[in-house]
Amino acid sequence: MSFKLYNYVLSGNCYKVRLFAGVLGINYDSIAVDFHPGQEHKSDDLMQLNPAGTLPIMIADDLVLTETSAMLIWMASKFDSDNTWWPATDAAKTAAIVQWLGFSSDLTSTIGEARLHTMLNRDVKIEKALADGIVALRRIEAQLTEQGLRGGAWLVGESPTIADIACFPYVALAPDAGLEHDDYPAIRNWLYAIRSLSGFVTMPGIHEVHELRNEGD
Amino acid sequence: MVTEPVGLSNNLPIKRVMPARVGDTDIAVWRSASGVVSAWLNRCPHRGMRLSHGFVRGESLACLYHGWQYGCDNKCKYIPAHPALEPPTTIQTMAYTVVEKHGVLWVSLDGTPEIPALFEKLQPVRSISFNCSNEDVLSALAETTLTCDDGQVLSASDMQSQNILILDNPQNKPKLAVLFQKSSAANVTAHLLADNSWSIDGLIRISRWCELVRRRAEIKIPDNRRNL
Amino acid sequence: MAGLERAKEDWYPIAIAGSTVDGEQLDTSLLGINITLHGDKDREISVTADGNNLPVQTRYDHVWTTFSENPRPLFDIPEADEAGRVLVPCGVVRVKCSPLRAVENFLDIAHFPFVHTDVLGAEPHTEVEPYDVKIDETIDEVIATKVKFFQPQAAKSAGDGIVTDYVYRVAAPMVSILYKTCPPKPGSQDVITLFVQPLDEETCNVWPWMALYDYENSMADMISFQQMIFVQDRSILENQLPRKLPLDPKMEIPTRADMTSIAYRRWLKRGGAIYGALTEAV
Amino acid sequence: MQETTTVQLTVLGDFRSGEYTDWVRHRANILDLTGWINTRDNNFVEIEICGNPILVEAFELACSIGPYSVTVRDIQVRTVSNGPYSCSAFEVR
Repeated sequence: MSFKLYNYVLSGNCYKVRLFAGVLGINYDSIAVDFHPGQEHKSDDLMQLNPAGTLPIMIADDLVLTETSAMLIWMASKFDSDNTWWPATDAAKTAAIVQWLGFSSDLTSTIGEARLHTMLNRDVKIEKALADGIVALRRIEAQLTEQGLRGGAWLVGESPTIADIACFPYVALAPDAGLEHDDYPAIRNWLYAIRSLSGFVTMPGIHEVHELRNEGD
Repeated sequence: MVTEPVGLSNNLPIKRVMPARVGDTDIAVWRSASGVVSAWLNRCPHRGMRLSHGFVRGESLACLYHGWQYGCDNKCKYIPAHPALEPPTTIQTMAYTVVEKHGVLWVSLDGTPEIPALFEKLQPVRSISFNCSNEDVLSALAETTLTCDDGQVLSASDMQSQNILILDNPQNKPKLAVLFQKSSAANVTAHLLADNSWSIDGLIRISRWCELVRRRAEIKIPDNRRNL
Repeated sequence: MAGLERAKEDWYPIAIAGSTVDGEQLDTSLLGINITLHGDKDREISVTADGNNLPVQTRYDHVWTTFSENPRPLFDIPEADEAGRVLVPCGVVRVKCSPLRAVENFLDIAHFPFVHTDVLGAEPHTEVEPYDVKIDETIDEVIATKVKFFQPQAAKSAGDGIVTDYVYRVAAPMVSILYKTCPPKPGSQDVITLFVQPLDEETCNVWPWMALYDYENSMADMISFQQMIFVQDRSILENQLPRKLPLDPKMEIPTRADMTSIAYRRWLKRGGAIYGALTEAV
Repeated sequence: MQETTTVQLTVLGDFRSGEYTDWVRHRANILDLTGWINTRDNNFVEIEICGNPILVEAFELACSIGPYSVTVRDIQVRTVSNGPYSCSAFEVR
């Protein structure tokens, strides 16, 4: 197996890794963690492994990775032989990608937090999380609009990168928190483009692309 | 009933469905594999699921919940739970008139579309939604200017109607057209079209100007009135 | 409010047993009324509404309360006490829909291929074969039997696809119990329930709970599986119009595949259990 | 050509609100079924319904609940024939 993932099915951050593994076509060991209701990520065993008490945790080679951006870079560097998802030798592109990797943590702290409240009853300052979530969605919408005017469909450059993988989950899951996609046409088209990628995997709240299955016709 | 612009054509590719609103009415707009556009009440007649969450299979839109399929004639074509059944033509969605013109999707709830005949050779730029009133957007527009590629400065003038704003040369060749889709007192969407004088950088400038207008428009309303 | 008095006669889940610590207070809502759960010494729990104590009991790994001094008895799940079963409380999921819609969806199998794709169903296996539904007057429950559906991965413990047999019970307006083929123990049935806490008529907390024969998977695996399934349903439930459950299906088109749904609505109507329901056609 | 069935329904309940007949006719029209309804009194309705068996079942299901103002206590179903039917619409008798 290529790596080991401490995983929670409803976590958008864990889903980044599951999704990228699907797209790259790589297998991994998944260990389910009872984040809710059991708070197992705060258990002694997992706190020993990851003192930050967060999920996911990736055991990759001799590394213990706890930040999803690091995981995505590691996976791309190791398994993407074409170097398109993380074009390491292209200074401008990698810099732009890292900007969006940073922004993806804003999505977690806004939409992700609002979703924990709205879906799993967690104690969160919901008004602020929702207001900041709208700001974040508008920023992605503006970027994708500009990319569309340039003729592109992705956050950076002409092909999908780990920036798209990192930002996709919490943008796609925004309706879980009550933030619908109705006002964001560029986001809707981008979500569809990612969902249509070969190897795409779903998570609860993000449905199968039934358009691409034809058995029912 | 006025005909509302609900979106830009290029934001609804073939085999896709999108949500839209005309006044209080929740609508699903979709485009079949062959390009036919339909606009329906956003509710599956079977069990009330929003059809905008559905998926297009060829010339039918399927509901995500139980997969019931409806064709471009609004009639039910297939019920997966009863695959042998040929559904009666009496099972159908609630359909509205939708017209595609000037690169814009227009929906009329009462069947008589009235589309302004002003625009020719305009290209879609973007749609943008505001959490404030139409008046707030108009007054923010009046405070801002936009510079064209040739250096000409556009400012809000020449209101054509409540729902359309033309910037520069209102008679026949606008450089920029702003179509307003009014959803509620606290929510309005603008669809922008530009003529072919704009470069890609110019179109991006228009997009950023929209953001500027929105910041100005939304700052006019106190936080406690803001519709989040 | 229509149906409120009737709804106050039932027991509702508000927490997982043992989840509160000494002195901890947890504010929640039940039937639109603010209530507070107090975790006290030795994990003894009390629940108050407006300063008054409400009846409390702990059963099926959950804390239950009611507004009635003389409530209807809590339903019975005899399997809960069978030796060898793993009891799995799955936590809470909040949904912006009528509590009755959450139960109705749980009784539905025709959506499996589209909402639980490749897990509980998959095209082209979409046909719903005839099954039996009755309202059992003696125990005042809705029972659906002989329900069969092809499932690619019926449970966490299932390998390849199998035809799964289902029996459904609606034991209270906001409680549904499902008995299904148990892959690792032929002849026995897994018990999967949906306990619904009505926050108000259009919002609910759903507490899935299971009693399984599964010795291979970890607790986290089993919880993950059930949370995956229910959260797949959540986005459907939040997008059904109207948000309350219509008892008059004039604007809907039920077919044989919706028999359990219609029996459930008839039973709610007959019993006056209309909290969360819409009584006029829409 | 899809198969056709004709069944008679005897519906017992409380129909005093008078809304059942229109409701049933509306349902027959949605499902493209023919036949008739005869309200004998406030507690007893007879319906004959003809069409595709799956749609006839859907019709029975809808009739078993009816509009909210109506209480359906029992519904008995009797197959009359499995062949073509002469009625071309749904009538109120």
